[in-house]
Amino acid sequence: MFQGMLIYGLINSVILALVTLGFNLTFGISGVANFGYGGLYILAGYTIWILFNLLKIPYLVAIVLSILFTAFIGGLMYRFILLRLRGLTNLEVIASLAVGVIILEMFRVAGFIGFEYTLPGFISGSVPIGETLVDAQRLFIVGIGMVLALFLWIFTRYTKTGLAFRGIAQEERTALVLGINSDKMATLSVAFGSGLAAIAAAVILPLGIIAGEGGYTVLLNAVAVCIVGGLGSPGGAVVASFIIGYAQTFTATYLGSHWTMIVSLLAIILILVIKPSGLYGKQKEIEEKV
Amino acid sequence: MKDNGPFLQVSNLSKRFGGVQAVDSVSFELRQGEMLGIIGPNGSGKTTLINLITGFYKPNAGKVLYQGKDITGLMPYKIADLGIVRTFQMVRPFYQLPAFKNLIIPLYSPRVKRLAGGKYGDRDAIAIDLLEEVGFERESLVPYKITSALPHGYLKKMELARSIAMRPELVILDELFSGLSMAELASMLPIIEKMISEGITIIMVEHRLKELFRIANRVIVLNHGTKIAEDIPKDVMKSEEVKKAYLGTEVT
Amino acid sequence: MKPAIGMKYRKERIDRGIKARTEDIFALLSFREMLYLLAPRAILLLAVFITPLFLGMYGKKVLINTAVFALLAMSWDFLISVGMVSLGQALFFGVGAYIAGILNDSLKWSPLFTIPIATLGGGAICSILLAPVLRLRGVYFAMVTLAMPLMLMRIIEATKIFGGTEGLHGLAPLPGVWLELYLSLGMVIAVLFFLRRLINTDYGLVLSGIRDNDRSVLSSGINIYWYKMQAVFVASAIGAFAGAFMTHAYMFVGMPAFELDYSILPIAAGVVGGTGTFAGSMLGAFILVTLSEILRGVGGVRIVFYSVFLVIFIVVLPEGIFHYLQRKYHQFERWVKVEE
Amino acid sequence: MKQKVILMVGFFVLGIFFTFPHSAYAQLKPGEPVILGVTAPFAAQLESADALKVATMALEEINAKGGVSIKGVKHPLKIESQDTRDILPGVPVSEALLAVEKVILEKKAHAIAVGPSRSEAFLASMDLAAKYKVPMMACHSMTPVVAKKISEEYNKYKYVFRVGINSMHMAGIVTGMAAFLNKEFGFKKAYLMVQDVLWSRASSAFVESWLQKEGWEVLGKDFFPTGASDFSASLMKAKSTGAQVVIPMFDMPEAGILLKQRNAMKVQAVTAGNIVELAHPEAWKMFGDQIEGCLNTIYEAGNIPVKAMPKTLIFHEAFRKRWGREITIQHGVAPAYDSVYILAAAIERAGSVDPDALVIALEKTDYAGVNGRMRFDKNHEIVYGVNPNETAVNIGFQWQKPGKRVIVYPETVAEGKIQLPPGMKPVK
Repeated sequence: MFQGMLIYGLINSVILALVTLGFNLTFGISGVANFGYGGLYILAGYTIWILFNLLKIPYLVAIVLSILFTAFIGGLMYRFILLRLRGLTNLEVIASLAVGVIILEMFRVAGFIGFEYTLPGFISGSVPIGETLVDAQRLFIVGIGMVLALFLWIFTRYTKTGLAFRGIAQEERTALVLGINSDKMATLSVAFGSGLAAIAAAVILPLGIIAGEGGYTVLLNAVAVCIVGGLGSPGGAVVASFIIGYAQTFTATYLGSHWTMIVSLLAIILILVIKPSGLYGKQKEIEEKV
Repeated sequence: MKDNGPFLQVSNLSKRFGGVQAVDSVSFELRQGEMLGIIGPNGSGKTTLINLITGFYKPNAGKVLYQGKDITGLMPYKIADLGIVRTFQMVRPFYQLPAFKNLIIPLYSPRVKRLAGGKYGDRDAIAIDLLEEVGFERESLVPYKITSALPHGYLKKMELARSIAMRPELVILDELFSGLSMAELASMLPIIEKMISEGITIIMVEHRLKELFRIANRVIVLNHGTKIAEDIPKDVMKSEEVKKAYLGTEVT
Repeated sequence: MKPAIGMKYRKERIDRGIKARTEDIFALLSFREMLYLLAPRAILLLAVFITPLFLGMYGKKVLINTAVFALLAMSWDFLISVGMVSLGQALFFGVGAYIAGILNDSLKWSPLFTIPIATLGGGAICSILLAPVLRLRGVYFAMVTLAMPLMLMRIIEATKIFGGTEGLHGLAPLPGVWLELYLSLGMVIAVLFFLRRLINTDYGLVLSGIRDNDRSVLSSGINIYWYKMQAVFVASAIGAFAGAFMTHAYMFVGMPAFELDYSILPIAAGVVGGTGTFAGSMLGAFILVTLSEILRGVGGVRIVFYSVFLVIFIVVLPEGIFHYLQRKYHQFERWVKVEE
Repeated sequence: MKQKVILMVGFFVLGIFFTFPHSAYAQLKPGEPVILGVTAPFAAQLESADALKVATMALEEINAKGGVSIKGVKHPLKIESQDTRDILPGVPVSEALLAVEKVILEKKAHAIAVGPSRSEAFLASMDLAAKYKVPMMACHSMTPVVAKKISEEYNKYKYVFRVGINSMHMAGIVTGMAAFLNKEFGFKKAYLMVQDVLWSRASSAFVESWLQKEGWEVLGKDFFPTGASDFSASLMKAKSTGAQVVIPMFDMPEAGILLKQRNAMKVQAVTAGNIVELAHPEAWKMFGDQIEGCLNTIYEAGNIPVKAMPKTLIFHEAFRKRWGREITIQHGVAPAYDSVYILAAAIERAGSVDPDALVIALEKTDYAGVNGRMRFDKNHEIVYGVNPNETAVNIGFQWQKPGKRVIVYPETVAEGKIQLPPGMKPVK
């Protein structure tokens, strides 16, 4: 029982971390709070489904295509909508949220509801760990999560684009002086984040079904985790997702699952009351604005 | 004026940001009515020191005693309420409002009400008088001008007026002179001298050493968050360490 | 009119003479200038109080909903002008709605008492709830305000208090549609003028000071957290009234009173109409609800269209419709050749 | 000045004129349509989407025969539909209520054939039905509170009727199947997994008390918020405590994951309850033969072809012809079809569309519909039972090789016997 809690808690946490990755990255780099994130996540899911089930494209190819497609859409959204609202945070949030809603509702109206909209996943069957059975897909997710984290770590440190990203993230003006086109980079970063959302969708959605509601949940989780972790701090996001992830699983196991939401929200509020700028947020002094 | 021990006593105050030791156990004392200058090259922790005294940062170590009362780590508004008023390097007024409206907020503070015997009085009128005091020509309606139309010098003066409006006992001026023309500076100095003559104690953080040395009784030199010298203006630059610290950085 | 392409032109905006005069010299010179000042307000009042006469029953209902969203939008706008970005208007709404519902359900009090009590009590409760997080800023504050209503909702679901998921039904209705209508609209107007007045007093100046430059407010010996708290009280009281009103208008209160829409729509309204003037966010609410009603015809795709319009609005007029209109009203524009 | 006064008076008169309670209840002129409202979350919920489809079917059939005859005059039927968007997350109930009001006040509906789906929304709109005196039929909402309210304040809520089933009926199917499992195989250990919404909490409470009365051992009972998609914790418990029967009660698509996880975690227990996906004719294709032996409920008989009830076969054939696919949902579709017919019949009997006359006529309903024999009890609920000639019927079925839905409950219409899932042994 307790062991099962530990294992499923880990899985749950990794899922949260995966879901958050893209949102966090985008914000960390270009300060764009992409509230269309949930929409893009679901978009990726449906794209895979359509490519795979209707156009009969091999599963892996379908996934790759949908990742690229989602990234492209994300980029477009930034280029043609958010770019015009640079710096107007409220507008940015509302506009991107609206875009997300557009995506979600379009699929709903097109009749994409029901259980048949589910992805096969990569591995079926289940592996016994101790006395608890864990289905392989979940273990697979954990694997992917780690790989992705590692990849990002290398990417932001050793590739030209990655370094440019960090440049923008740290000091936009200087980056401009160094001839880094911050608009282009921001567009890239949003596209990149959307791509990550697609990857998350590809590995996580097989556990459940593809449904609009999922989009909203994903968005809420991503935002919550990011802020608790301290905005734009990848490490913080990971830690936060583990805290929230375990909090949820623990309550689900011992309190019953309609307490999960309460507990995780409570955790968020408490953490923020204690540390007003999130767990690993940069030292915020009184005069700084977020 | 009577001198009952140190007016402000700062004892080995320290503040660390992550790895950086911004202020490293700085101590100094201040007598009432004194005019203390704090200088040092960029990034030597002058502004941080002020933020520590005025409660905007919480110190990692050390004490600040004001008239024998421990004010370490009090909320900024509490400290201001005690009469320690500061100005800011970056002036951020209400650009879209008439100039005198910028003095409303200090005039609205509980301290002013208390000192005025429980009633505020006509804030607008007081504000305009104050601005006139710091050289806003009333007859040419400068105090009524929209703030965004005023030149930089006036904004700095307004900042000074904000501090005076609080009826302060100790005023801390953070780089008040920065970005002022010689003329503007010249018009600014008498105001400060007037404040001193009224018995207001002043701490001044400055880059414009020449002007500072003219009015300060004592100067502290910071470098890398530590106090490297404390002396009367005409001798302070003599110390080798200070020369080294200032080598390469401009001495205006 | 934009002149031919090719030559270098820039747009210059000049205050209309009449504006300058009506602003500075407080003795109005002519009836025309009086009109210039009064026209907008007069038109607003007439529009608000006359249009209901021409609406069918359903139209009235829609207008009432609009009024509710207008109230929420203005309360959001007020928090913004004190520098607090709130994503939780639903918190205010829900708390107010539940207080009214509970009082009416358990103590059988008439709306005459429940609504005022809910308004003030809601304000108090919300201020207490938010007191610990007043020092949070920006998105961090926003996050907490977003989380709180969701959490209260879940708590009600989990603990089954106040009727649990089923809510409280068959509550006392308001004496009639006319009262509903003019109570809500009257409140909208009252709140609008109250806030506009408040923000221009010295007190309001301190509040906007907290938004623009809280350092200098702090260093003026003013306890900004206390002022923020007062602002939250005002905003949440407005929201709570809206909630209590809805409870009685629909004779029902339940978990959905905390739903996300009550947080998102007001923001959208504020954004579309333009923040800082309250009139803007009110206008926004009227535009958006009308839009969504017009779109009812199209059925399922409604929400899609709605969002598309929203995006277009935002991209085309980021300043907000109200600011745009205001500019047109107060200034005339012309293209002048740029000399090189 | 004078003109102003006149103007104001004019406005007022106009206002009063415009706002007078609409007089739609007055007798219809010849040729004027009888308007039925359909207010449900079509875009979000298959139950509602298909309900609208079948309602349209019924309407077309009736109009093909010339429509509804009131006092000898034929009137065509007309459906006014509004998407209430309830059951969607983030959407407040007032949104649904506004949609209902639009249908009542603007479209001047004489009755609402399909009310909102989510119980919360339906309960709230009951007050509207009462306020505006418009008969409203429930096809989806199953909460017992509806009946409770009607019995408590009959004169206020008499305009509300329920054509679909309520939680008790649903529980009845489950207990029926459970009784059989106990009798045949001696199973006595049950584990309940319940979606945290009104109807399912009521049903599960009923089932639980029944089990305890029958001397079963209820190993656990977990509630899941709507949209939950991880059931592993509960399944772990069920497995470790050795449950023989798992009783799920869900009407959300996510519940299908429960099956996936159950298969992955190899939980050896019969599932006997409701998971929407299990009711789907294609479920065998979706989940493979691992669902063999799973028992599931069909809330109203009309939602599955039942050989013993020829009307259901015709109904499904008609649906296939009209919409080119099967009915895939177990709940609320067939009732919508009957609802339209019942209303039409009642209007003809009442000889008017006056709400109070209509209510009286509706209470006298005795109609042989696709769900069986439809009669309202004193709380305006269709009586559901086991014999299609006596009452309307609920169905329980089992997935059996080769991928077929075999009706096993009630015996009166059963087409097979409950079999033990592979790999499970009877306890006695």
